[in-house]
Amino acid sequence: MEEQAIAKSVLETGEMVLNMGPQHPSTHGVLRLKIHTDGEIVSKIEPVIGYLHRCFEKHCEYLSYEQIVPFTDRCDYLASMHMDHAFSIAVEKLLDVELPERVEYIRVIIAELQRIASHLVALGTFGLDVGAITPFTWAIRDRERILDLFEALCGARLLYNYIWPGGVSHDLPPKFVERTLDFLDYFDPQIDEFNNLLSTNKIFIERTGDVGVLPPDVGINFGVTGPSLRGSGVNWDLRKNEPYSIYDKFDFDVPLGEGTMGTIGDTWDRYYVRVLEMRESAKIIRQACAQLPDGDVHEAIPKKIRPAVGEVYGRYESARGDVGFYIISNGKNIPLRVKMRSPAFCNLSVLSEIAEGWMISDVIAILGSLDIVLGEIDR
Amino acid sequence: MTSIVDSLVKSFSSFNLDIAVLLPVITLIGGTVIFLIMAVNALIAVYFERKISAFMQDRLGPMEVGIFGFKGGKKFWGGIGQTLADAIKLLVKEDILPNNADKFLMILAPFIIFTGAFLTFIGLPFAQNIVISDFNIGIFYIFAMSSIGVIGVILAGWSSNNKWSLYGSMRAAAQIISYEIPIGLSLLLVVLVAGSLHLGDIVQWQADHRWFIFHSPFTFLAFFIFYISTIAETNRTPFDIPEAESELVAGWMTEYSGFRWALFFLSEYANMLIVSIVASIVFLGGWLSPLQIFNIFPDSWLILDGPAIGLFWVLFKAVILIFIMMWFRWTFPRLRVDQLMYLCWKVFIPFALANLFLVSLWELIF
Amino acid sequence: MTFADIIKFVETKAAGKSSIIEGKEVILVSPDNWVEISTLLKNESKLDFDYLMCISSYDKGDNKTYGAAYNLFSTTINHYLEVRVETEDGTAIPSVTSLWQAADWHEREAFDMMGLQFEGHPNLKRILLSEDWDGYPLRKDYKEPDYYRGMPVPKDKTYWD
Amino acid sequence: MSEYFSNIIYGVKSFLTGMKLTLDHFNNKKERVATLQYPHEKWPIPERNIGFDHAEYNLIRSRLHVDIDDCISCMQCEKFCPVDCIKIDFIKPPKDSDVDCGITSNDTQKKMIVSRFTIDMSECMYCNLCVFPCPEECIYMVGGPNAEKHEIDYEFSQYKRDGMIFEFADATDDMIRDAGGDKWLEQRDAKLKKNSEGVELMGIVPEATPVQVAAPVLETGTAAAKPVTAVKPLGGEFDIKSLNGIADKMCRGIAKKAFMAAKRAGKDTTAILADVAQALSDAGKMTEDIQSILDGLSAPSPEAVTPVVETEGATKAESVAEVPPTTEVKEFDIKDLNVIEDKMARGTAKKAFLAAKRSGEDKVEAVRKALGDAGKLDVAAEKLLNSFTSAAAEPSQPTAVEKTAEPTEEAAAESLAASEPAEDLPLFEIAELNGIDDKMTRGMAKKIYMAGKRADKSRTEVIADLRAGLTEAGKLDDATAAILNNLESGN
Repeated sequence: MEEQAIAKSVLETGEMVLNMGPQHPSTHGVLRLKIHTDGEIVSKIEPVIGYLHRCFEKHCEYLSYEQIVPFTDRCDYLASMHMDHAFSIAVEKLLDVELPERVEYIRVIIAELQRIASHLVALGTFGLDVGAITPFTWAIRDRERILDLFEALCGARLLYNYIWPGGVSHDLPPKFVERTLDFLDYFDPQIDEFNNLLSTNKIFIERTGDVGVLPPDVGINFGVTGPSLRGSGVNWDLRKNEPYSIYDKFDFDVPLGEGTMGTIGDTWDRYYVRVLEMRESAKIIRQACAQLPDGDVHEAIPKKIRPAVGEVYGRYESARGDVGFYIISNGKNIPLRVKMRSPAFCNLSVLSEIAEGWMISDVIAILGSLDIVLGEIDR
Repeated sequence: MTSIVDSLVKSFSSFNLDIAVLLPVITLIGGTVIFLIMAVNALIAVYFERKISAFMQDRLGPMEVGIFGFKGGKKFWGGIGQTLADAIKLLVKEDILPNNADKFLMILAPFIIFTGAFLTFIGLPFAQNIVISDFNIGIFYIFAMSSIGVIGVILAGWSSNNKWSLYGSMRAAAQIISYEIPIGLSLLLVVLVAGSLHLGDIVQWQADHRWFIFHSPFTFLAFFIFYISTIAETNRTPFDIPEAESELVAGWMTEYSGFRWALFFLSEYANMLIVSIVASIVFLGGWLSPLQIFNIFPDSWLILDGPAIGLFWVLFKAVILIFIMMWFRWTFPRLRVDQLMYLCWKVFIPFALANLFLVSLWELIF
Repeated sequence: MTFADIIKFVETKAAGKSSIIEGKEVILVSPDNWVEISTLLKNESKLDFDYLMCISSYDKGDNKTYGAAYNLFSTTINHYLEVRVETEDGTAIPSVTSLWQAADWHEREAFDMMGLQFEGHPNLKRILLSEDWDGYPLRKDYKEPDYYRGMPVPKDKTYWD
Repeated sequence: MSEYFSNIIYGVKSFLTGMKLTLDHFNNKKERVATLQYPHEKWPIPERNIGFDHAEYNLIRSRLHVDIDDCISCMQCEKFCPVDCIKIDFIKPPKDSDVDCGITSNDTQKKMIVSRFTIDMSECMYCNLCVFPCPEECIYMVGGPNAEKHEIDYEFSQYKRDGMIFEFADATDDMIRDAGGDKWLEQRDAKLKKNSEGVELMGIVPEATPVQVAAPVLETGTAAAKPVTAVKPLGGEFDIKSLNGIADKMCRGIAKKAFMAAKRAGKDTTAILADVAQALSDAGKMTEDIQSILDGLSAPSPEAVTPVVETEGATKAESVAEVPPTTEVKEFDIKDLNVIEDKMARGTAKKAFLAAKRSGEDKVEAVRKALGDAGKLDVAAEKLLNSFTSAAAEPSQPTAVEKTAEPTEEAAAESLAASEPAEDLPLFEIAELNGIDDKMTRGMAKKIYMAGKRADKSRTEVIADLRAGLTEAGKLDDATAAILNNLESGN
């Protein structure tokens, strides 16, 4: 008996708690995952966030509406235009401004370019997460071209402060449309190349197919949005379902996960939806460029932003999902409260649900497929 | 076949030196030669690895650092001094040992790994007669010595007192031990046909008959099993799960820095060279010229089979194999642990076993 | 369904449990009734609010009343509703984690930033700030601490101003 | 079983596709490589001439710059800055005073003196929000259409964090005092003193800090000629790199050669420039562009010239009096002629301008004459020239007064410092000697300094030692002498 007890105490196997992050190559920022592991198998994941908390919402209570825009840039730094746009839409709703046509078209072009740029980073870093390094540099190479366009547009390459409540800060530079179309022509074959290198690679499919399946109902219940939810086959895109701006004027599809390489809603589907979305974005940009009207982009910019007392919840389909700005105004030029519903925040909360039971390598892949940006989660 | 040690002993014999003096001298010379080979190999291989990866990724790679002001090519192949500068940087870097690490083992581990690679070179022929010491069981010796490294890997992972290191070392142990089986089986097949463990004899057999890779469909398959398994054995992508940098930070090397880390690095690239040379000797005809395959040249051309030409052919074949390794690395994603094991136990080992059986049949029939 | 329809429906199912805030398309629910109303909103097939978009905490400014605004959406019926639950400081709001998992982190954030208590939340602790942080930063009467763990909190750029 | 094999076949196929792709990239590196080798090649700055409400609006997000002459201290930029990195103080002269605050380039009469205009670029978030509200368009980010004025700053780095704080106000203490800003000066000095003593640093209020008055403290506290941290000289130091602006390779080579020769001969900036100009015209390569570059180099030179001036000691007053011409150059620059639309006319005008400049005539008249002779003097050009004559006439009066007033004051202070050798000044820091360029000299100076320090010598004694020791070794060049002079005056 005693021997048995000793043997048990010696041979007992417990779970190991592994701290992944905040400094770790593939946590996409300063995310910390407390992982309980049994060998390679992960039994429990506790995401710990807040390492990048910069008091965005508190700042907003001290800044005027115009001044908040550069701060929204810094929330989702990979899709700054989307944040600007989302905030501007919310404020415009509060102010009840009618925008000139040209502004709306410019915004759509820019937002879709930004979506391509953001997805390129997402796909590239996802490749890095599963060990393929070359696709990352290819993706970054193409993203640089978009950033060049943005630099010509507003002088900045990452944090633009371009879309303002009521308009945009500058009109399009000369030849911008031509350069954009040139880029799209260049970009289409690059997607095929990317697919050949990564998406259809057998090892990649083995790593991602059937891994980390997110069932649609779980996704909705957790508030997962954007490509991560569409990967599960839920046809849910604000651009189609609740068209804001002028998205109802364009003809495009919402790519959904189909379970080509496994089950619907697996990591590969979440990844591939982004690839397909880049094509759809290109489609939208081509249409918008063709229809771009003339006009003054500064016409509707209010001299002073002083909304009436009230509140608004503005929604926007960003590269990561459903961004919401809940703004309470008390009639001053400074908002009483700004709450940002960040898509990556909700997307991350589902991680422990879908990644438990998989291996450490899979957790990395699943995390990569959710495409989080810590700046937005921690705000 | 004579070895370098043999010829050294012969040349020193005229001095009538005592064996107690002669032995250290010869050992020192041999050791220095091996160390130089390893160091130069790492310097060159790292440079080309960086350049190849850069070009495959539409980058330029190192372009700035030169040697004595000479930077290399202006457009693409610049920065030839980069790896040398990196090596110097590594040597003068602060050596950090974590507080709670098992210091003795942690210091010991890199040397064990290095020793494993180092010892392998003793039995590795670079060409006819260019071998430090000519074993008649050469293939067995190389196979045995190259497995020593895994002890160091496990020690390094355990002594670092870091969970990532532990994961890395455990993965490495599982992987290296598993992949030794298909490697062994593929080599066994060659030994079976050639009837000798001596690498010189194996090459001689290929000279007499034909290269092993073309000997039969089964040896052809065996070459690929051998080659892919050796990639796994040297922990390179797509089998680099022990140091998977996106998962395990740097695996068992996480806590190492400076010179100790440089030793790991050196051994990694030395291992690449070793397996490529072994593959080229065992399957690709070693120092035999590829031109012989076609048998279209007059016999007088075969004079070109001297040691220098032999060295050229061995290195040529090895370099191609190394390039393919690098090519793999910058093309593929990484496998998962269980998939790696699946590949080994459910694909390679059955194929290798079947190969062994079928090649015996082949030998019986033909 | 439009807002009026939703109100009508809610009134037939749970009369007097909720009220409309004047001039806005928002329902105000007291914490006592929130469990019933939320279950109704989620489970009733005619409403089917399966998607909780956001929980925004807010401060009414009288150092006493705090509220949470729930933005609900139905992905099946495509309608939208904002519900507010207001509470005095110290009174808990029933948690809706069991209905919408998304509420988990949003409620934690509301607790972290505004100090709202959620009754029945499985893991109500700070999410963005560190565990030992004092006070709730988004309250209007919040004062920045002078010291955090013995370190002075920099307030002014002395070299500058 | 068939799935097993089809998997393997699919795998091998996909591997080969991927490998073909990467090999393709490897082989076609000539077309594919996207790297830009940064310090050697620089990213082209996109063309842009679109804007908010006028044609030449700047879009580059780079270092902020303020044309302080145009600033009317309306505080709009400070108000719009989300991170409070702009700080403006101004002093409104009393109604009955006759202080003229100047006129902006938009012909707005300024009503205040900007006593402080500080931008902390380490805090700036490059949102561009301060640029839009400015009514005088005087704050902008450098580069873009302003590239002529300020080259775009790629690296944009400083050695110290303080170096990122840029002071743009150029009002002297006297001007502030004239405008009734005594109280502001007092407050500023008190603040500076407090900061340099480290009081209230990071919010800590120490109970009793041992007040270690370091040399730089006194320096800024008492004898501050310029407020707060030094403005980065915008033209930059004049060195050989300044000549890189010359586009033609040949010309650049000639210029650089001349520069090096002149430098080796130990000439000062103006002499070097003259040499370079001479060499270029000898070679027949002197074009307008180069002339304007050289002019640009000499224009912001007051800062660069002053140390040289100071070494000459007695001749100081005269040489300072010579400075005003440079201000006139600023008033009517060759670049102003770019407004002239007709190419031919512009060329003629520029030629005349340069000729007049070289001979020291009145440029406006010369240009007018040249244009009139060529029959190209249209209404626009006439207007332009007139604006310059009037502009030169009007503000020149007060500035001349100031300029004459200034040197006397400064000279008085100088002589005061000289007559009362700064006994109370503590020994300066060894780091002060780092300004010496030549390594050998610096080493020698430091050695002497340490010897003096060990012997407990006073500041003046150490400086005297330095001067003697360096002269003996023949290493006392102009720059070093200037540094020593500076040290002596406690500056």
